Amino acid sequence: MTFPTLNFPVIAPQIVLVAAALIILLADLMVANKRILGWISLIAVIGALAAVFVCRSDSAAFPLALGGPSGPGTMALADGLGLFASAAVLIAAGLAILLAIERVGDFSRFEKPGSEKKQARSGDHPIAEAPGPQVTDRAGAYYALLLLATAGMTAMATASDLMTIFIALEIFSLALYILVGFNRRDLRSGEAALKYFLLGAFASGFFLYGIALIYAATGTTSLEAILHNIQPMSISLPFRPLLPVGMGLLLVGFGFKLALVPFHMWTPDAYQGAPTPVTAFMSVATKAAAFAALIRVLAAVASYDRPWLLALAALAVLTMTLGNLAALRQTSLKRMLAYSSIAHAGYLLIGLAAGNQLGVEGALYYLLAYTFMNLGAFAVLLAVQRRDENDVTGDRILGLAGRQPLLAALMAVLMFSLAGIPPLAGFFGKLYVFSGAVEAGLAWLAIVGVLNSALGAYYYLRVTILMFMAEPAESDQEISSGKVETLQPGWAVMTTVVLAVLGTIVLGLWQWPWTQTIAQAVSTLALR
Amino acid sequence: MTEAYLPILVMMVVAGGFAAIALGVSALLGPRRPNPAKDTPYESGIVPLGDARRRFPVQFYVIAVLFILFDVEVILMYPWAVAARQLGLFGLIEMAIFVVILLVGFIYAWKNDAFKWQ
Amino acid sequence: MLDYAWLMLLFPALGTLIIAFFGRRLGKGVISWLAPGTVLLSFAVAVSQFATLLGLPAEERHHEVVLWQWMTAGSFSVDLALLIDQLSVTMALVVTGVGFLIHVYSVGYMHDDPRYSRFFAYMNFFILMMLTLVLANNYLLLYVGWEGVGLASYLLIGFWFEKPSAADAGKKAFIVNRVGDFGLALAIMFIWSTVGSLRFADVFANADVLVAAGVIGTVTMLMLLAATGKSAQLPLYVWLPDAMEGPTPVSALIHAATMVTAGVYMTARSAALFDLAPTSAMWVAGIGAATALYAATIALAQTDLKRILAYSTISQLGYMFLAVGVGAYASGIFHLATHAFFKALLFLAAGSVMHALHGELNINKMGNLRAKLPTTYWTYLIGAAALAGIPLLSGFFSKDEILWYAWQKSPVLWAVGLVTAGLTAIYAFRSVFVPFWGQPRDQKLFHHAHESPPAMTVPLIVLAVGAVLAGYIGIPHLSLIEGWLEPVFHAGGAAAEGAKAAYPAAWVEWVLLAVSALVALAGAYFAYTAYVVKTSIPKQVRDSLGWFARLVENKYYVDELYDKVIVNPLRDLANWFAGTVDKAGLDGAVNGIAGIAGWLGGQARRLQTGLVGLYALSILFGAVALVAWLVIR
Amino acid sequence: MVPISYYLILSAILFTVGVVGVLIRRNVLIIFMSVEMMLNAVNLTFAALALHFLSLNGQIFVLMAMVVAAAEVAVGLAIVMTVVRHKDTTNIEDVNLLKG
Repeated sequence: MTFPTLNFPVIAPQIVLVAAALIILLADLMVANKRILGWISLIAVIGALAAVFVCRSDSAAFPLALGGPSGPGTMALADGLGLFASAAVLIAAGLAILLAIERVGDFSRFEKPGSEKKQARSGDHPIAEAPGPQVTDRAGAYYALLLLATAGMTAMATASDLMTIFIALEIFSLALYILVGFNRRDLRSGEAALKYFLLGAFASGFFLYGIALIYAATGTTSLEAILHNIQPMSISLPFRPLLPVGMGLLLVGFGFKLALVPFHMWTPDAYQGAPTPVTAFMSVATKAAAFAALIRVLAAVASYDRPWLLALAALAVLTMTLGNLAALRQTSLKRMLAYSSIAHAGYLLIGLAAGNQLGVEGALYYLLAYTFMNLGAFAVLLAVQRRDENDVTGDRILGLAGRQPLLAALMAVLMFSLAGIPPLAGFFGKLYVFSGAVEAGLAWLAIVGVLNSALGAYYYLRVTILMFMAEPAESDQEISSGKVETLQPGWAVMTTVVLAVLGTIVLGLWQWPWTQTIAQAVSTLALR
Repeated sequence: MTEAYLPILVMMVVAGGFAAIALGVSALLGPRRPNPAKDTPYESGIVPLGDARRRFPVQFYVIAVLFILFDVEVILMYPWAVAARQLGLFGLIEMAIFVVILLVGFIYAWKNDAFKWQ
Repeated sequence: MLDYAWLMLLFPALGTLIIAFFGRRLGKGVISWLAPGTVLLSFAVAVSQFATLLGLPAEERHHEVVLWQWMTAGSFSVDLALLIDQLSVTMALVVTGVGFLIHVYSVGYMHDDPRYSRFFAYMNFFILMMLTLVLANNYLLLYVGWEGVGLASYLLIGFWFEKPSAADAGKKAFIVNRVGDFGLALAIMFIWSTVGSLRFADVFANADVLVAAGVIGTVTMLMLLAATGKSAQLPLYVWLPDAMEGPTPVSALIHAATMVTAGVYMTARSAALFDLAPTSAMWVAGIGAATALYAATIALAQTDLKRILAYSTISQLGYMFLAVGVGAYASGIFHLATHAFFKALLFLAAGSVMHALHGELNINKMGNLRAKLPTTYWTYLIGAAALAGIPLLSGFFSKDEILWYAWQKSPVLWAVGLVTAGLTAIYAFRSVFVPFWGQPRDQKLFHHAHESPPAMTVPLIVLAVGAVLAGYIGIPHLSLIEGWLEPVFHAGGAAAEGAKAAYPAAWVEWVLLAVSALVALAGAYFAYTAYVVKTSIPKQVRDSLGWFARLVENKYYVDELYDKVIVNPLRDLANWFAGTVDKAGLDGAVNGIAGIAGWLGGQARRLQTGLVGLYALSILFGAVALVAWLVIR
Repeated sequence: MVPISYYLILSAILFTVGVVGVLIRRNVLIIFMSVEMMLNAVNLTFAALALHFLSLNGQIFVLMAMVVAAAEVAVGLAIVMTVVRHKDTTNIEDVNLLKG
């Protein structure tokens, strides 16, 4: 009997994150100042990031062997792709925690179940009650779940076995379901969680069935072994015809997590209903993890042949177009950014559909750029969001340039980056993926993409118009008389925004360290 | 080989067919004269008080959720138990970590009064 | 010395940042020195670069300054680097020189604006981006500047956002420009994936690779699309007239002198590519000629002073496109430079009029303003005369050059250009005679009119001097500017050398020169009779003069003939263009597309019913379609 | 010995029943059960394949899937409870604030 060999450096980030999550759960029972928990989780994320970089300096792949009758395979692989995506996830997590530190109380505090029951019976609005001594603060659970979700995502990014991918996906999904519904005072939060959960579980069913059928077709779930087994004449596989079916169903699961049309419909509802820091986190980190896994799976199973690429291209076109169109006419900024994130998933997918070195490199670059700019945009929304609200409408940012010029300028940079205006990161992401498509002979896809980004510019522009070219909805008099709460964003939120903007600019102007890392990561993949 | 299962198939067909025929024939031939008394849950019994689908206190769900979690997670111990001797110390440590994780969850639930029937 | 070219970018960049973040604390006094000061410093650097280049032999006038390695993707890399050669320095001189004067002018013009600091932050940002555009040594950096100036333009057009029309105009400019930009972005992607580099020198040296790959036509046509957007050519010109909603210095700087010439600059810069794509070059010339004529016609029908100038800008840009389209790149840039002077002058003078009349721009409400605004009048007159191509002023020389090259390419293009020149003279002098001559039409406005402060009139005078003299660098056969610029465009191509050999005889050139001079003068005279003589003699005077009146009337028969044969058809045509084609057609199309997109957006929203069952159904549909496609393939 | 494809077909049918259940039912809890049915159909596939490939991996996958399903149930019930507390219904169509 051979003992399974565990390669700790590969799973070091996950170990750090899970351990921290457990410590936070226990600490939550002891400390009254919940802010400490936030700092602990931030330190944990930084630690995990350090662990990722330690892995990187070794730069060799660390197989985590699973002995079994179907032959050894690796469960996780700390190659360039996995580490890059993990780093993106961890950056997103770190920023999301920093973002939440001051504002977590807005949605994590609620009445104890006992008192709540009483109110539910007597009144219809348990929210309206003044917070008394019975208030519970679930901030600890919030941080713990965030860390667990991060652990799941990094695991998904490094997973090299379909079962590992599935379990990692479930780990972060379950955490996210709860996080989306974390705001107990707002029914929308619960509704968002319910929709996200039901559809997520539905899509997970497809995903798992896809794995089962691929297992049936190839006799293994290890991506490495699949790549080997589907070579012609390697071994006899009676259920080989099930492979495309399984792959299609797997793609449904990925499509759901990446919010690709037509699997996207949960996205606007969940993003709008979820507490804003959660939206910020899930809109970027989920995509990073799922894209890394999808790249890996496609490299193994689809081997980049044409029907796959065309299917991806079709999904990309649908996703971009519908996302951008629906975003045009939104009143809630959170919902608008939700649709915009759908559109961005479409741009990202172009890089995969191109299927060449440049396209995939572009997609990874775009992923990092998107992490910074989208998270930053949601962070700005949180900065202007009122404490008692869960949503941000256009009114909140009307004339923001007059009240908070710095915040408005930062938001403008983020919007321009999302719209793809050079020399910001968002532009180069698009340039890379579209050029990849042109190089792959899919010039029409690049044209659709560019037209779509012109369409997208319209609604990003609207945000800057609201900030720079409009008067505030409330008059100065109302503000000074205290009728309207003037919100000064705390330093933690501002720091998050500044960091995100810095990331966006640096990624645009000082590219070669990043692109080199990405090129290294992609060069190990089996691409055309 | 498959012949062995033939009786089962026959039985399923006969059972299903019988049910279908019985329901179909009675639906076709039987007279239909509904009245309020017939539509009550107990046609010839005490008059029901309120809706039969009564709401259960929410604590049932809390208990159920916790039960499912701690019950089913133990499933993962079965494969370990089967191979415990071969896995040796390594497996024991692995399982200890697993149990500690469950334990932390248990403590958290406990301290948050999840087991109190309020 | 040439290595310090980056200083040109540094000063406006610092200006932008300081004014944007500390503008309010600095106060107006500091800003009114700081903002023009940064541009002046850049101008000084540009002059020093120019002097250095002059001191070098012609073949060494090409210098690249690498600031840092920007991006690498595989074997492909782009540096953040500047290119200093004759063309870029000429452009930099125009941008900083005119830009500086307009900054000075703005100090007076915007003095009472509550968002004074924001205005100058935007203006400095514009100068920064425009310099990036013209100094870039590769297409990517050029694209950065390209988008940047678009952004600055949009911010400045919508600067007075309290007016809904201004905010809308800003949005429109941005959106229409994005359509053009998408052409440039795609062109860049094609060049990248074919040549493997975006550096100008590499691309032009390997232009035959593009020909071999069969994409040269696509690339150049995409560039043309980009240029039509930025330089307001048919059919993407619609944003420019609306852009007049911005403050007048903005109209002068961005929408007349500099930004809108970016398309011309890029086409000239890409001369090596257009030389290899004759069809695309022909398109450039054709679109240029058509736009020139079309916009000149519309300008005749406008009553808003700034809109007249806007359409005239479109028309003049058409000339420049005509020039670069027929391969006369140097002439195109020459006209660009002279146009920058006289058009900036015209706009600033119009701003001065507007300043005097409290924002009134309808020329039919003005009259006899020369009595009240002498400086403005004289400078405007010089600008209009230069625009009209009156001999010995700058516009005359540059326009004549273009027509001369057009004649060599095709007499049809020349004829269109000539007709346009006549129309230009008419509308240019109409915009002089109607507001500045005759009787005041609105006494109240006239009464309150006053000359502008020196901060505004001094730049006018300087620009007027420029508008007179700028043409002399390009006198035929002495043509300094051509000899200066020509090496840039024909670094590698021998095709143009062949074209030079086939020049027609010299006397043709002189005849054509005379013809265009005559046309310009005739147009001016026509405007004089139509807008001064006829209206200034009241009808009753005519009736009471008996037999003498017959003579006069006979003269008016000529006028009536004019009216019947030329004026009325022309006016109808102008109205038709302005009313039907412009408003309902092209403008309508732009708005219509926006409307359709909005409507589609509404439909897309309605798909999202909020019902989980539908969402699940959508997932199922997707799953079935995916699996079906992958199984059947 | 029943051919392995019978199991696969049966599990496909079960999976389809689950999918249809999700689509047509309105009660949150029943939708929930339908999802569980889908997962269990997959479990059947895995178990059958474990037999087919004579590999323990399939069986381990079943256990893992069961645990995941249990965790889903726990989270799902908690979410349903929060919604029911706010709005006295388990009909999914009544929960429709977010749309458009």
